[in-house]
Amino acid sequence: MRDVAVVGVGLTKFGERWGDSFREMCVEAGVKAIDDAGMDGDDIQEMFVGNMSGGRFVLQEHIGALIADYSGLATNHIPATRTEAACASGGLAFRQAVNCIASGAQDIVIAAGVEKMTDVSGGETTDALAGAADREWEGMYGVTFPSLYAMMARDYMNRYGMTREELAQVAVKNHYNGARNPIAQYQKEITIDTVLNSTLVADPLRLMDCSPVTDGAAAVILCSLDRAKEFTDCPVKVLASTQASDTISLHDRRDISTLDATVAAANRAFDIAKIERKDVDLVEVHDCFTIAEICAIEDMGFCKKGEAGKLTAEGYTALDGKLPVNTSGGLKACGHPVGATGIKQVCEVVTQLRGEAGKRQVDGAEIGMTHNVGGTGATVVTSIFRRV
Amino acid sequence: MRDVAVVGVGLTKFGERWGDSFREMCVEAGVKAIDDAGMDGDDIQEMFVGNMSGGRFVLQEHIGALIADYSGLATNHIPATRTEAACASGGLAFRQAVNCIASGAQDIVIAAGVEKMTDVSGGETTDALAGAADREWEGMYGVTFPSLYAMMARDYMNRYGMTREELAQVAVKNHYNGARNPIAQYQKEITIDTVLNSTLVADPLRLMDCSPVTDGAAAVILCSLDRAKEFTDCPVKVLASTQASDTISLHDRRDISTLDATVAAANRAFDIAKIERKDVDLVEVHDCFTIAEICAIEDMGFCKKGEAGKLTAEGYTALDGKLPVNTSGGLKACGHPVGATGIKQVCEVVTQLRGEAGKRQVDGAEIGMTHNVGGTGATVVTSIFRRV
Amino acid sequence: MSVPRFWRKQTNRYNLIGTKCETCGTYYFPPRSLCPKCRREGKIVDYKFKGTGKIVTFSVVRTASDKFDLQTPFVVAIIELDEGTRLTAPVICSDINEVYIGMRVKSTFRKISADGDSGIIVYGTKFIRE
Amino acid sequence: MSVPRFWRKQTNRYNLIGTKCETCGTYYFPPRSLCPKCRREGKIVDYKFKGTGKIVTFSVVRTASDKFDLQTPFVVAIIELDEGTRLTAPVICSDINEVYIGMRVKSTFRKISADGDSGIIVYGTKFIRE
Ligand SMILES: [Zn+2]
Ligand SMILES: [Zn+2]
Repeated sequence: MRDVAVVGVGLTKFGERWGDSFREMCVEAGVKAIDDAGMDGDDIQEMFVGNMSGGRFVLQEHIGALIADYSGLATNHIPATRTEAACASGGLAFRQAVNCIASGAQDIVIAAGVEKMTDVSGGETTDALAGAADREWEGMYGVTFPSLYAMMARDYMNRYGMTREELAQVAVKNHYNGARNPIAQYQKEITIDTVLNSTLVADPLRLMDCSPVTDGAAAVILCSLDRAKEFTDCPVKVLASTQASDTISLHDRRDISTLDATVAAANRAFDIAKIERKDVDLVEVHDCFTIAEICAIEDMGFCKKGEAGKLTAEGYTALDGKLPVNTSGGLKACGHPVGATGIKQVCEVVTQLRGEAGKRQVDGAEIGMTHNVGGTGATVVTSIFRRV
Repeated sequence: MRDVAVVGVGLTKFGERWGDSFREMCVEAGVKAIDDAGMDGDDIQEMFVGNMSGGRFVLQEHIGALIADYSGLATNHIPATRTEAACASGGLAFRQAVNCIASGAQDIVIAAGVEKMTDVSGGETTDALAGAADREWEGMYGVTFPSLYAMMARDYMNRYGMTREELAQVAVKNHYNGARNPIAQYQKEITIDTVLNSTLVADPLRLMDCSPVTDGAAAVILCSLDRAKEFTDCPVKVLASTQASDTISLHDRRDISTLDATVAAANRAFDIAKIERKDVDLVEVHDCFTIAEICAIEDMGFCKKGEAGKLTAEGYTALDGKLPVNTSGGLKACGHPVGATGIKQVCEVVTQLRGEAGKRQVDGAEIGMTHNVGGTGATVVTSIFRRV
Repeated sequence: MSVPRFWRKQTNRYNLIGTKCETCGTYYFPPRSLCPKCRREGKIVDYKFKGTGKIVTFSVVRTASDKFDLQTPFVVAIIELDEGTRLTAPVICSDINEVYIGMRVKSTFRKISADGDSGIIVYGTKFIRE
Repeated sequence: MSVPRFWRKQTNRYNLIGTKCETCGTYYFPPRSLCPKCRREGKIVDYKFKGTGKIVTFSVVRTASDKFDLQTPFVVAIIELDEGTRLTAPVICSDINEVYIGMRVKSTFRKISADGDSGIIVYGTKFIRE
């Protein structure tokens, strides 16, 4: 298996993009990534596109070919594959692209992610997202996505004694970071009171515990490490990209507030990357809800179970902390176009490792990691990156 | 890149499976494939599932994890990836599984495909399938999937002079084969008059030119060739598996009735496999409509453009002909559960190369090929197999 | 919700019928056609649950999809049945503040939702305080 | 159909406004933000098509999705506009048997469909005999 590097990244602005269509957003991100790599469209040999629910949100399937076509690559007849695992769809696209190059099958591959969520009503969006959990035995009963994570939060708080204020600090931190990210959906700092006074969505989770509904797209160009210098002075090496699954339903998990798929994927990633937890300089984790970030930090092995709330409150995961988490603003403040999120996380880590993150730059960052979750944890993708 | 072999195949009965759910069908096919390979579920290291529109047909996304879970593999936390390219979703799953082993990433992988189409109304099915074409600029105007292929048929007949009777013979042949396949949706022979007297769906195509709406699932077990003999006495080697894309809309193609993606994928497959067209003993092609089989035979290079109708009428592609096409009954008679079709084609070719195809066995078959199309040709996957 | 997708598992939903693996003695609800522990060695049979158990965790849904909008706020919970398996279901209570982790509950047959599109009323199992 | 997804391209649909790449002189309908031939070197500008052209191929839709069911049978065609680009559109005619390959057509502004779910009436371009 060959070494693989990221040589280009591209992001659209995240938010409610009323004027832009599904395909236009994805092409915009792709063109930016190709530009960033200083290459030409003809260099792209294969494409992977992560998308959760084009079928429900824009009534469109066959996403890979659509994007290849509108990117002007149809006459090149490149293979274009859509991957789907709910909110981890982007992570899957990234991992398949890495494997495609590592195997020697292709030299240069684009991995993109896209979701257009605001073309349908709020109720329709809620129902489409419930398709990430078990439609027959969870969604059937009116269980919403926030209420599943709320049940995780209640279980966690009951067992480990984390306070509501500690949990709220996740959102406060991520909004602080988002305020320093020009593509973020929300670029405004908030306080713990903002969170605690926001509307209850699914007790104990409030509106400001939840990531928003977002339109957006992201793309990265991957290349074999030996050719990376043709395109960039600062390639970022992919040390590992791993994926794990678990039961589709939250009620069938071994432990309600531990994501065993995160544990499995992260352990495997650290083994393959041959680095320690302490070597990691920053992490983008899947904070679809505040509780998800707490679980992620623990399940990835950065601290013991039950400790992440306290560490967050102490600033351990802040931009100037020991382990900055979600420097992009995370899903909470940067926004969460579900199929794009896994790729956006890679864009952020690469930008940080290149030292190009501006006001939110983590000084001297050398090793970064991403963590992308599908549903309530039935799919997890983790990847580790190093500046070379 | 390592050599890869198919060591197990599993199919459900195709048809209107009122009593069986999406997940049950896919698990049934997977278990049959694992049984056929004489292995245990714990041997499976990774899973790919082709599915076009779980979101529209059963309101369920996150298909990979769902199937891994209900297959009893959740506690193994194997990576489970859904691939989608409309009716070529199964072909994509197969190709990703091949590459996953060829790269050395895994030794044993399952590739499955599933579609549950009869849980929604006929109108809803028609609309969901229109998501395989361009929703905004084709489907928006009431253009149905049959009418797109009908426009191909009219263009073709106008240019090459193929008769309505020659076209009908595709359906007659495939029903003859389907009558010899115990899992086929329709196991009844028909005549040219049956086709010519059936209801017009989209002129010039009639009901008996169209593949039906079908529930069904298929699965294959892939393994590195060097370990194949652990599981079977008759492994089937994958000589090539290639994928190509084209414009999403039919109107943007270079030629209305030539699938350039078929041409590109097939040329590449023959190059990689290092065999000639004449070496192929049987082919499963994507006959979602009769005209599609005509184009496939030509675009894969088995004859010149404009000749396939005459060859079909002469029996060249019949079960006892020079090049048997769609021995399974094809999509027309065997049925077309869209996400499963690409995997079902592999099951049929493997069964033939093993000499286990019963009443529809092609004598002495050594090399077989599959051809799976998404939409009107925006995605094509071709694969070539040899008995070892 | 479409007709066949609903009616397919109606008996299971109405009567809390899941499955049991006779090989390893594990109970499953929702029903499974394959025992994840025993796989091909498993022997799956239908099993009607007693319908009693306790709340593992719960939430109050205040923003729902269109279909459930009129019912908000309502309590949903993960319930561990006395046979050992867990499921997700709504909990009916006069005061949503009376629900707590560990609370004993029992099943009851109720309307789940009236589907706006197809007009089908979906029935199934909810839970009440034991 | 949802409101934003429709209104986003309404000007294009109503007035047959596509795009032209000024670098290579190619016309596009549906509009493209990127010229497939020139990609980053392309210079895309809006272009209002004259609306005249000829039928490349056509079919008669007799079984449609629910939304178009009342309109069957209706003719759909791939039309090559005089600027050289091709598009898919319905063709209005008093007798569906009068349509033939090569027939000259011109665009006209018409109702496309009345959406059952959201109640939005979709307008756009259809073609009639020139
Ligand atoms: Zn068992
Ligand atoms: Zn140009």
